Amino acid sequence: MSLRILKPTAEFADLLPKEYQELVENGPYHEQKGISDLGTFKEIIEEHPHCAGCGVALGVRLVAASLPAPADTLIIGTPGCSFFGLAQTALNYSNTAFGNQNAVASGLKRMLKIRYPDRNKDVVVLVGDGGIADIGLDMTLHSWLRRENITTIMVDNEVYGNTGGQESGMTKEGQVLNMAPEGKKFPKIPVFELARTSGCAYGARVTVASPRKIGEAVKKAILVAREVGPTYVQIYTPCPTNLKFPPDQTVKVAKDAEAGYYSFEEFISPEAQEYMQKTTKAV
Amino acid sequence: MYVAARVDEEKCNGCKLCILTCPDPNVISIDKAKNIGINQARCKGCGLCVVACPKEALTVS
Amino acid sequence: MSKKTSIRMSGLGGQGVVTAAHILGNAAFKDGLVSTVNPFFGAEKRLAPAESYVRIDTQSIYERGEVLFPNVIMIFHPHVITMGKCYTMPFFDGLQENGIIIANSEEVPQLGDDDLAKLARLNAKLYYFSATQVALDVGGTELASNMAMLGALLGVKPLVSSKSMKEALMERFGGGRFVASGTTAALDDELKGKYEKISELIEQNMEVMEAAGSAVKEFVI
Amino acid sequence: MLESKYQVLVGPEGYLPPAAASMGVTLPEKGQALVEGSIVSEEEAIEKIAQKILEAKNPFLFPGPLLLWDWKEGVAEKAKAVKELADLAGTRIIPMPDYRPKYPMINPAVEINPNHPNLTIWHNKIDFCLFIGVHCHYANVALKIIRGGTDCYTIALCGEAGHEDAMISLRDVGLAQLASLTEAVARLKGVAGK
Amino acid sequence: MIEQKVVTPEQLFFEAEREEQFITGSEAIREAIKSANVDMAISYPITPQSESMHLVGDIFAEGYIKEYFRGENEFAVMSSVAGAAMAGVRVFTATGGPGTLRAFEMFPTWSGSRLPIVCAFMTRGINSPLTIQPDTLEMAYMLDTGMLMLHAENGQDLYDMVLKAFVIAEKPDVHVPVGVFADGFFVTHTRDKVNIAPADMKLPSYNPNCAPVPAMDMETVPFRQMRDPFVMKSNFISYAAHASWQQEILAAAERARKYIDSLLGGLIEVENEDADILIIASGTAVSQSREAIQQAKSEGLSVGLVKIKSLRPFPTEQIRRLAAKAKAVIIPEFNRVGWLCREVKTAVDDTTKVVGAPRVFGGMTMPPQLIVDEIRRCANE
Amino acid sequence: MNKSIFKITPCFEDIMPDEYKELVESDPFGKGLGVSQLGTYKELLEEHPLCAGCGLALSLRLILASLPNPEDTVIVGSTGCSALAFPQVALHNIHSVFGNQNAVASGLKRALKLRFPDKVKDVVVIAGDGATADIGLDMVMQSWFRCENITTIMLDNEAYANTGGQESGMSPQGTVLNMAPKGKKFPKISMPEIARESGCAYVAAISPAQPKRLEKMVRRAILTAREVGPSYVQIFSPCPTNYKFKPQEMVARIKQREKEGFFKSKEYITTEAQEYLAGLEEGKKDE
Amino acid sequence: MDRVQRPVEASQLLFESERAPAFITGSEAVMEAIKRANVDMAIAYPITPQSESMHLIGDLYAKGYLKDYYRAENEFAVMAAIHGASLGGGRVFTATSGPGTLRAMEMFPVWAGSRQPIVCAFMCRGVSLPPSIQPENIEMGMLLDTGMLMLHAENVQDFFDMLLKAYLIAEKPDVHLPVGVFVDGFFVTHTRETVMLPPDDLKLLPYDPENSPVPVFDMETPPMRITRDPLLNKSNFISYAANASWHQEVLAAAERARKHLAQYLGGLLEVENPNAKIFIAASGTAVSQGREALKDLLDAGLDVGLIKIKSIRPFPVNELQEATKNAELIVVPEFNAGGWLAKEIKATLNENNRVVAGPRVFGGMTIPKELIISEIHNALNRQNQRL
Repeated sequence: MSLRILKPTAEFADLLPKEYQELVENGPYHEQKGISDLGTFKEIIEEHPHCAGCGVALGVRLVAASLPAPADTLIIGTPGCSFFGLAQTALNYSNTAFGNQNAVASGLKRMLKIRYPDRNKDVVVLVGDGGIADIGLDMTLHSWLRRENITTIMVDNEVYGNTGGQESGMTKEGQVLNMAPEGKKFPKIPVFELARTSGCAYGARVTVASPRKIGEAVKKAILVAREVGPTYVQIYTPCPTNLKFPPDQTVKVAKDAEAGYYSFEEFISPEAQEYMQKTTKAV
Repeated sequence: MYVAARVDEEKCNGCKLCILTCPDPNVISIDKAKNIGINQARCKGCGLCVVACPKEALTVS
Repeated sequence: MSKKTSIRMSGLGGQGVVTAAHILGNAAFKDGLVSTVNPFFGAEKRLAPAESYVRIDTQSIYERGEVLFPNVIMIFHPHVITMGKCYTMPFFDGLQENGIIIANSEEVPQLGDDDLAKLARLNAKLYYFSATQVALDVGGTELASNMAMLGALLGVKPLVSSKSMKEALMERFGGGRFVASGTTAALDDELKGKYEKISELIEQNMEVMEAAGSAVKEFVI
Repeated sequence: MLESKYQVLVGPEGYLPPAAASMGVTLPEKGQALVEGSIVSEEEAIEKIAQKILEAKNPFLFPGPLLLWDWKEGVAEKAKAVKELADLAGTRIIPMPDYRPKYPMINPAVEINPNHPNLTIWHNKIDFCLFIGVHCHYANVALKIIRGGTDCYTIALCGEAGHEDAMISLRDVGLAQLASLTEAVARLKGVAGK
Repeated sequence: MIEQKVVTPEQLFFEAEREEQFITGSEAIREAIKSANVDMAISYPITPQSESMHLVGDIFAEGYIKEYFRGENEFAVMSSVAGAAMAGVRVFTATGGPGTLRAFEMFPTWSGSRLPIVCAFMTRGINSPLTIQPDTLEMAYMLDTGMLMLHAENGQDLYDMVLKAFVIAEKPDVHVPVGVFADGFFVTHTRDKVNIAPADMKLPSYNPNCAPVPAMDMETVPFRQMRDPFVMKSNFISYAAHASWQQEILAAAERARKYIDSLLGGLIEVENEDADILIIASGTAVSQSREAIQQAKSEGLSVGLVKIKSLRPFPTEQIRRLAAKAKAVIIPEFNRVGWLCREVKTAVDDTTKVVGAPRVFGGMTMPPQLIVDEIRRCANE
Repeated sequence: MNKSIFKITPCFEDIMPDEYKELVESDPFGKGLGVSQLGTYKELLEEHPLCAGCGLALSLRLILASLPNPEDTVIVGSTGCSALAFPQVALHNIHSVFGNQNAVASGLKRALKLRFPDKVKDVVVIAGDGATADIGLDMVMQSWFRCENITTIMLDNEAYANTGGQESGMSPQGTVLNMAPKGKKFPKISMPEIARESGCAYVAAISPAQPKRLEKMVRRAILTAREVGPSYVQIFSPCPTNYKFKPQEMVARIKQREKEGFFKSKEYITTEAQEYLAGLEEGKKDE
Repeated sequence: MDRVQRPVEASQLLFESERAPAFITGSEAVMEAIKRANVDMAIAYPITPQSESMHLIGDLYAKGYLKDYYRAENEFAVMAAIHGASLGGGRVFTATSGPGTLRAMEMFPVWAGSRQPIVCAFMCRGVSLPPSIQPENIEMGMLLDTGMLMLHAENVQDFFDMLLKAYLIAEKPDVHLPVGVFVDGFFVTHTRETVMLPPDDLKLLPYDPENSPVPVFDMETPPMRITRDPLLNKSNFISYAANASWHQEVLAAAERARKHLAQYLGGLLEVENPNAKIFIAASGTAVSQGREALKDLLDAGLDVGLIKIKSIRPFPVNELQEATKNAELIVVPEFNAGGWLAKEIKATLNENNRVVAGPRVFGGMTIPKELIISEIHNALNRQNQRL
């Protein structure tokens, strides 16, 4: 964005509530901020009503801090726990109907390319597991198949958290949850693998136990999406409420998962690799 | 414009390739003596059997 | 008083009933008449019944959809009569008094006594000729049968001028995109492939029409 | 309940008439039957069918798949009873072997189809027909089309709740009703014979 | 699971001694499905419907239902339910608001296929803006889908209507889907007294061989059978088949009237029908109206109440007759468009006496005072 | 089905139209017939209104001849060209709406398991590329994730043919078709690989140019689906009408595309399915 | 691009420039309208009878008239992607039909609630089941309460004009709602007739997102913290009130459209023979069929008029009441089984027993004028009997 729009009108500057003044003065728009700078700048998420110890809230916060160009980033979400925090983001954020986020993002990205042909406008989808892997799988995969220049980020809490803890396609096999009273009968959906098969140029699987890895993955994913093709980041964001562990255990649960079935993985297409090398050099 | 396949019984050796290439069901049949029969009324005359036949036993007219 | 002519063209998919209707309607438009053209097709394929409707008048035409009460019925294929391959039963259902039937048929169309009596009561005129043969002989391709049918129509009822007909043909085949089903577009390419130049195609078609106009025979009911 | 004055009479009723049920005709209760839109006793209806079948110039029976295929117990007996009725009443039989739309490939001389039953009726100039062994939905669709476009008198012998769009309809039809119908035909024929 | 014995619907509904329970609407659904001898249920989460399908999942785990799973979205759930119904089993599912709209294409398909599916709709607002709160707007969209539509006033209605819906839906002469609508939260999440039939009784199982269309199991004739065929060639013959098919769906709804009469005691319930002012309402708006009528009575105003239980088929003649006698007809609704008012106006001769108010939406309740205001206004005119 | 129910009621034998008599006299039910016997028995598909030279029609015909137990097979289709042939199939088959075929099949298969616990009822989905890879992709894949015991067969004619030749997700990159006026901008969707990743126990790609191999794959897919897990067969079925080649060139077209490297026959089998099939095929040899 | 186009004021393009006749189908009229509408982006998905029109939009894109165009994966995704494109601040177009409309149903109220000036053409056809591709407009009955504006075109000329005008109305800052332009499939899409077209070197001025009543979504417009659309679903009266007010604002926006409809379409309805005692009231193709019946009835000496309803949402309540003030009989022919238009009319008029809800034709057939004529005669007979 033109930073001019971040400038309060002189006559009213002192009337702005404090939170906005802070955002103007110390928001992440002017200079590059990252995960390691957290705590030193005004975050673009003001607050959120998530449960204590919510993995999704942490995941969303870390993603927000990792955006390479928050001033030109637009986020598309969908109903679910993730949008409570996102609705408070000092960015353009939209959600419409459940699961249609990648279709909305496709249209938006193309229109922004038309309207701002010389600018990067990063369109980022940031959605839970139900939205991506269940109800929106078709539109997620097709945005990849069409090679849309968007980044898709899943905050995977392995459950429909917002509607009261139902089993989702990303729930682990055997887990007993609402709507899976005899335990889930099939394994986690391999969205990460499908991302590769369906044309993503970069993919990463991380957990909230590794914030720096999230930072790197999100940055890479957004940069690659600008020029090369669609990208995907899947973040494990455990849910203490529905999976019934104490809120102070979220990161531990994530860490344990990272040691096991949720190990860090990354893929990058040769083209994306080349592009990343070029951009890093340029920087 | 409405044409159908015909078989030259002399040339046909009953290999059935035509049957396996015909997109329409119940058009080409074969009897125990390996005689090929064509239901002219149902044949659409696409000519795939003609191309498939190794013995050039089929024509479309 | 309105002098509306409602024409129903019945044929089989691939015979060009939609194209014929389009060209006739367009020619009427070029003559300064009012015309509407509408084809009807379902999820059918080649050789399935296909029907097209043209209405021509000197005043406004509002109604649309199928022509239920035609003044002219054009039968593009004998199966329409013999195998009931049409959208109404019998094929002349709804024909108005003093109506005209033109059939693409080498022989006199097979009609039962009941049917002939009904047609006689309507004072209908029945014409027939082999449009396919004329198309082959004069145009060199059976794909011009629809042109022959139009020629026959103009032979018995000069609804539009030959000049406009030629212009309509030019517009239809002389480049630009015509909107039809995918199958029609495919046939178009096939047709164009048969002529070196579009002008040749147009001329040939005009000749087919002329020849057809004189080839058509009346069966006195 | 609403009193319906709507009569289900021989057609052609014309372009797209509404279903009789939408005009207030209701189905009979057990032991009752429908004649031309009015509820009567089963006996009366059977008598009326017998009368109509004998009056007809060109009566036909249309057995459906539930009767044409010997797929469960009781079918063969029922079929036999139907055949006897046909023989006695001097009606021909044209089958409805399944429900797929067959237009324009249908041979109306040898079969009937629920999606375009009018073709068979027109072709064979049928003025009376009796459906039996057809799934109710398809029977209703067929009966409506026949009433809309032909002048054929329709009877529906139903194993379930009956059919408003038939001119006469019996419900819960089993061997007993078929036997009474045959008996009625025999009796009336005897009378006519005298 | 309690050992259950099969009883006739009449025994279950009218003869068996009922037990009073203090439960929510979601729990009433569970109790109804327990007695309904359902073979299969399919779920997908959406507020305020989720609880009911959780509870149905629980009774699946207990053995009351033979198969149950979570589908991937509402459109898929409604499709899977259709597949199961075609195979000849009794099925149940539920959704609400945006879920209804997501699956929308399937509803006319269910009726067109003559599937006796029972689906509960826990109505809520639809986007945008997003809300999970009560609103009956989705019912307006559903009026021409060919489904039968019952609207429950409270938990008791929801229990009875869901259970009886199976019996109505499966009548061979009806055999179309039934939607049982309940206002989200107001009914689903409200705890109230509900009289429940004994847990050791259940309905007879569904018999696909009495259906007006063949079951898709390769055990039923004819063998060459497509559900549902393309009668879509462009010719009058196909048009007539298509039109007759649609008319048959409408006819099926007409035939349902007598079963709604005998099982639910009529399409409407009327109180004080000779009053000058009538309130006509359905769903939760009926309950709010009852309160308003009490208040009005204390002010000496006599007000009648018509509770519409069945919206499809619609009690057209009854409404016309009742409205003809009244001076004013008040129609309170929980949606912005006033679809019930439109339906009523279509049915009555003199539309000028019909007052389409109050209308509440966005999730609020309708304070009886709002209705009383309308009553006073009508009384003073 | 119980074979005894497939017979004409005795007193109606004389009035049945020929096609039904032929079907009963010369039916493929319970006889273990296959592609090799085509031409010697009454096919399940009576006729169809598809174009001359239609690859999809040929594939459909071969699939029907390959069913291991046609008498206990229920087919689920979807909107598209193939649906036009479906009413003519002498099996129970369902057309619901566009793209929901695998969801319908999931419900159907589970209900049939309930109603006939001691019988195998094969549920086979046969749909086009648009229905499988575009509009229905979600439901196709979710049925695989859920490990439904159904077989999914895609008739891949690389276009939306029935609506007039639009580009589909399965069209080759660069192809100019309706709705892709500047050529398709992304590659053909790798459905076999997606199927493998999504939990299919058996995956195959084939064309009707190899009828016997096609038969083998369809059988393997259906057998695998009974016991092991979901299976997927993709059949390249070129469309002469929309790709504008002469009908008689349909098979040549397959070979050409094979040569160009756009089409390849392949087979992925999980170890479990491999063992299961080996057991069955072994058993068959013993017979 | 065939020719360089000049953006001009709407009045110039629509009303002042000289028009020339063209003999085209409804699908081609869509192309001609979009060509002049300065549309940025369109998204397509095949469904009969809509496909041809979106093929032709594809051709426009290939020629450079549009800047982006693609085929999406299904109708729900199309409507979602169009929503996204519209959020981004450009002018968009798409079209669908029957089952496609139903598949995407959830998105239409979203568009309206989100205040997006999307123009979508609906080529109405039967909805399943059984499947039908033939004309029928029951889907309109299902869309009445989505918050979208709904125009119903009678013929190809209407279709062309309404599409162009739809953008102007949709984009008024005081309206800013989606507009659905409906036609009866085949009867309009596939019928060729004479249409008067303005020159094609003129086009509408571009859409200006800065005049929108909601912020455009591009990170260039304050505030940057903007949620489209917010979660007004907390369980408290404050949220409820916000939600309800939002809905009322959507209804209000449709009300404000009335004056623009009057300006561009010459009113929400048109009346022929306004002093008549008998009226045929219809929308879409049923109007055309009604006109044929009208000719015959007038010839037969009956006092008949015709009311053509052009705007279904907003509905011409006052206009209709005024037009039928002295009417004794109003016959409403429709192409659907539900009879939604008759319901609308009955709910609008007093003494609605004057309204005859029929004839209704569905399944794909046309309404012959004879059917309308006989409906009128039957109704008159009934009235006479009552007297």
